Amino acid sequence: MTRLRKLSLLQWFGLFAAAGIWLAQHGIGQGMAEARCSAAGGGISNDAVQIVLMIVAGVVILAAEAASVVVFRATSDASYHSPPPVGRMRMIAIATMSTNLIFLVIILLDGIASILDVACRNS
Amino acid sequence: MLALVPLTLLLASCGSAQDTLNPQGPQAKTIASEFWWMLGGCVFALAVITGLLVLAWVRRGSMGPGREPGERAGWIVIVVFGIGVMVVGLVVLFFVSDVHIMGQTEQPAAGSTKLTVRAIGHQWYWEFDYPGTKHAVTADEMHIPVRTPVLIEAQTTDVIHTVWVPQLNRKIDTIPGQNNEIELYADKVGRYRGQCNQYCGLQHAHMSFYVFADPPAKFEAWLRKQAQPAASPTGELARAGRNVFMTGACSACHTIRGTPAHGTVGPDLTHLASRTTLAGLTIPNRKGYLGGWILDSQHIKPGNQMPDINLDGPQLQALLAYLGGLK
Amino acid sequence: MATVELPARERVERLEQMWQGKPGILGWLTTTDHKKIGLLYFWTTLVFFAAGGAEALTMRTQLAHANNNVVGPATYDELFTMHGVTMIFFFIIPMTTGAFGNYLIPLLIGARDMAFPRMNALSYWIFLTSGLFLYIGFATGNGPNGAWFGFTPLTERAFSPTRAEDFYTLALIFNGISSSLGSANFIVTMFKLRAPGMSFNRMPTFCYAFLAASFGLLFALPVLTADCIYLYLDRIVGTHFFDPAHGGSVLLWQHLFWIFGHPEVYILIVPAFGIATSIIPAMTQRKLVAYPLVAIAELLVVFIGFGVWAHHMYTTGLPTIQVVFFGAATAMVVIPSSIQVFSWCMSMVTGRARFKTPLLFIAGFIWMFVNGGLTGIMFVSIPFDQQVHDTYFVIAHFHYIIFGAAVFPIFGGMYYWFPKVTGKLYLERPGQISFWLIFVGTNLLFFPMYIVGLLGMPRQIYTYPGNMGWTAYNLAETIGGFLTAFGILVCVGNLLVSYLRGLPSGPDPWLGPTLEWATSSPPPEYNFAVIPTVTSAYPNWDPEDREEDVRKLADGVMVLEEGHEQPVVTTADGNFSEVIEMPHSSPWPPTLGLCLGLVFTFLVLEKFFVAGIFGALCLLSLVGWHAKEPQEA
Amino acid sequence: MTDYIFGGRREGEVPRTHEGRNPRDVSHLASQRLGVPVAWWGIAMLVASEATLMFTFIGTYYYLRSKTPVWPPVGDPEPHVVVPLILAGVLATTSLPMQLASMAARAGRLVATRRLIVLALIVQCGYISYEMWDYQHELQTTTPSHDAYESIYYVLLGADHGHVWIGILLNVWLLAKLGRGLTMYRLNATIAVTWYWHFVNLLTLFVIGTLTSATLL
Repeated sequence: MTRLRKLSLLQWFGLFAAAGIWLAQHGIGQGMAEARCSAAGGGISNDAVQIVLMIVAGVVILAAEAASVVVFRATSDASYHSPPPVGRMRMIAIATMSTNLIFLVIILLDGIASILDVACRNS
Repeated sequence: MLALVPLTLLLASCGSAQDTLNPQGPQAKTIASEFWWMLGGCVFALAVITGLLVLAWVRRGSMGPGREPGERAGWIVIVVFGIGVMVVGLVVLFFVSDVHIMGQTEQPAAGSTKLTVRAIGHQWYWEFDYPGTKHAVTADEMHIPVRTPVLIEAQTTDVIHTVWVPQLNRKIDTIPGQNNEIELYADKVGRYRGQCNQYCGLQHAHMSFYVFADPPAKFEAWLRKQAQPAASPTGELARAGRNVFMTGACSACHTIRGTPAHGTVGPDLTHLASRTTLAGLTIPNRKGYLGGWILDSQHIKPGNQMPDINLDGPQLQALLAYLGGLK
Repeated sequence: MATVELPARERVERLEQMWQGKPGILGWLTTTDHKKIGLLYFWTTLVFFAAGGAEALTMRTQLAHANNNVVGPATYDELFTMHGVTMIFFFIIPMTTGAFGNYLIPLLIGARDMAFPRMNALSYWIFLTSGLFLYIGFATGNGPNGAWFGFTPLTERAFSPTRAEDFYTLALIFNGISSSLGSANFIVTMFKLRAPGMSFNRMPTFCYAFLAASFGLLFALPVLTADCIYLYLDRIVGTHFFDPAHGGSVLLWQHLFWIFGHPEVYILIVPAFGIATSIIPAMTQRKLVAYPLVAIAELLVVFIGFGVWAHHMYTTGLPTIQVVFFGAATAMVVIPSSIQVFSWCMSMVTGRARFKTPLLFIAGFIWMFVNGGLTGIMFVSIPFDQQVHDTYFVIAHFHYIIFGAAVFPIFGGMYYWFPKVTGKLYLERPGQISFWLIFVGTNLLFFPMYIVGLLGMPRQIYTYPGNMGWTAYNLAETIGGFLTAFGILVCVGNLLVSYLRGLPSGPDPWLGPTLEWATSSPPPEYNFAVIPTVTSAYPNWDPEDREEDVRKLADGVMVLEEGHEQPVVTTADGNFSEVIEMPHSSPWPPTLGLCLGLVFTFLVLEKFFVAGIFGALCLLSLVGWHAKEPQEA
Repeated sequence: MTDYIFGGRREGEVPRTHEGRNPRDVSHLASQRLGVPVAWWGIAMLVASEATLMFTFIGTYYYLRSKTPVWPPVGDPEPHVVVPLILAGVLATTSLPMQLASMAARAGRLVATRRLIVLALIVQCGYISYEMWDYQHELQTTTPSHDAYESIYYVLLGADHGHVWIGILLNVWLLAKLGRGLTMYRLNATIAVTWYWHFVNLLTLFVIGTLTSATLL
């Protein structure tokens, strides 16, 4: 694969990985929380599930962030106005560098708050 | 427009009987104080944006060279304020309210409350049971001891309603097949107004209720009285009234403990006379209003499930005498 | 075979003759031209806006003072449900995606039409039929009365025995088809039919906003359709999806509705962000600050919006460890909006802002959106939301956002693109007056709702007692309501008068940055004589590209006049892939729209066999639709 | 005349749809274009929308299951396991002839395309006829209005059958069109219908897997 092709794949990974893993952590996390506290109940403790989910999601998001930074540095001679594919890669890299941090904050808030609050007390 | 914000909201604090900014319970106080903090932050943020818009208007003619003057400054403002400051502020707000304050307003820990009251929503009135007693039941007026944590079990017999006493605590829905719980704790003796807050049909607007916080002794006396079956009617007229009640349509829908009437569509009338209001706090509990309600309830609460009872004069007087005796 | 050397003038005439639609009413019925469909959407949504507005004013009159009896409880319940459903499903979504999106997106990306022109017409006809379907229900006394979110068990057969809720579920499914088709069309158009060379970093932010809205619609509407199918089956067939006694779950409806509901409300405002990001560069003659951040912020608002739904359900007693997920997502969904707000403000500060009517509406939009958005941030606090949930505080919040952040840019967009659509200049003074009337009116209408909400006034109540201290605020709101209505009338009147007596505007009165200002006003049927060269996200500000277009026309390059031809590119980088043939005006869309309307009519009348027959008719018309292939036409 | 380059190519080098009159032309044009055709994105949008609808049904199934301790509730028949799983596997194999058909169409081999689609259609019709018989037979014993389990069981299974029916009708229409030769339009249609069948086959595995999970898991 050419260098540009590899950079392009890294850039798409930077864009979609963080978003995907947050959606997974959100769906599984809140689903397990509701299932655990419902009639069927039982199963492993909520804290364990949330910690594992948070760590896995955190690792994937940091990897996505790293991918975006690599693409950003690799396209440093161009600007986001430049013609494609370099311009497009630089633009999406710049954008995802900041927004992946938002996903990181969300999964941290999810995990920590879900552990701190008392399990199975209704809000 | 900006000065309007704090001014009118100050006015608000001396407002209605359901004023969330005039709290009388610990939970409502915490939420109200959090609101004032959040309002401060919002007014500041609104001021920043309004400042930027005014600055744009002031500079409206002048612009640097090229198509992207001041791009660097723009990026800095966006990243520092738009992302940085906002993330920090929101994380702080999140932990303060969804972990710290949440511990106070969520479902009370098992055993942390002294009394349990079951608030059961019907289509369009509230039934309050006291499970601890030999079944004291009343409607639209709940009594609780002051300065004691009371557990409210929110249930429903039909659609979703919401138990909400704004001055004491946040609201909780009544979900069919689910038993939701919140705590009510009144700091001071008094009468607190609440209202159903989830759209539940035609008379959703008239489904209010009172919570009376009484001194413990007064509350115990009230509760003992409510637990007893209905007093038997004294006097000829009252006995005739009971006949009208038992033979007429009333007993099909209402319950009076200690009598054959066991209907469950309408509220329990065992101690009707001890209540201060009727029909979801729309009318006071006086003979004239009670008579008007019995003859033409659709006028006061159109669409409610009580049909118009057609009684002639003497029958009505007898019935009112009997109901008046149900202290 | 090399194209025959023809002088430019003859090429343009062949294009005109090729793309000419049928004349008169038949032309409007069988049109597939995105501009004509945009105008059809525009006029139909204005009618629904008037209907929604009338419902709102009737409610405001009823609430003007305590114990009023302008309308009884039954009528009031139908009014507020119809107001909600009409405004969201039949005004804002079709106005932004249908009217603005249809008219502008092909122009902005340098294309001749949408990717699926006949499907574009079909989504209009289904939208119109579903609107009539709902309003026939309303007119015959079967108007939905279970609130726009229609919580069960109130909307179950036991508590809503009439056909009202059948009209509700079927109208939402029916309208969902139109919005889904529309959003699929937008996505494919913006991905594949951009002018060659227009890669993702050269796409206008208007397109990013509409991509976000379309992806939101595409993934949210099926969840609503599933929910409405469950309710329809519960009511008609007697299934037990929401009946706890038979293993169903009442909260299932709320979960599914709000999984659709919250992305939906972001879908309402994201196209308005797109309109704002088109007006601001033109009015400040400056490229938008931080284009990459704004572009991804518009996509992110809707994406995170899929994870916040249960902040509508904080009072239903879900476990705390589950509810905090939604608190966290609600907190972070604010960041993309704050990125955009600061970007707009900095663009206006550092640019040469000309406060004409469009920019006035956008400045009003920013202020109202920040006002509404900040109270939205207050809902990050779960206990505070549990205190003011379903009160007028929440109504004030979302009306500031919907009216402030969706309707203001719609009015701003009407004024901004008025010269392009009609070829005439609007009257500036009445325009500014209409802005100030609407701005003051909406603030007088919605600000007291914050206060009366904190005073404990629940929503959806048809009347209230006199001794609650709410009367003064409700009276002020009613006055504000009528003032806003007057302001809207002034705005629409001004546009009508300008249409009749406005001065000719020429192709580019605002010196706008995007490609729609590179065509004549109103643009011809084929949009561009030559497929434009694009080397930046602001093509109209690149004079050398526009001169190249003139040379291309003279040399007969990229005129593509041998049929309804349209270039196709690869998705991310806009590499020139092929030239395809587009289908042209066809009678099938209205036919299929009518057949579907009849299917739903007989479904609501519970005549399933007849509905099945019309279903078969729909399939037949689909076969007829694909009988003749575009290159054979 | 200056040498105009758009998106990396000249106007002359780019394939034009109306030049594809016969299979040989079509395969030449198909090899010239970059990326996926517009029809691919069109069917991708339909698949995204339908997949969201079907996974909402599947999500509802698991949600209702998480709410009830005993699943399937007492008194409800256990779902068939072996036969549906085998049949879902058989249906999934039809993705192979469909994929080969679209490759053959892209290479201009019209006769091979038609034969492969017919083969796939036969298996698909076999699958749906058994399933419809089974569905109708099950409706004799219990009805959707018995309880929530039966409600979601019939809705989920019925929706899956609906999508298989749509796939079959698409195949029949495709054969009718291909009967009159190959054009770019019909090549794109074949690609699109192939992707639709990949979705339906995968969906059927998920649906049958969900319904049989009541006894397996």
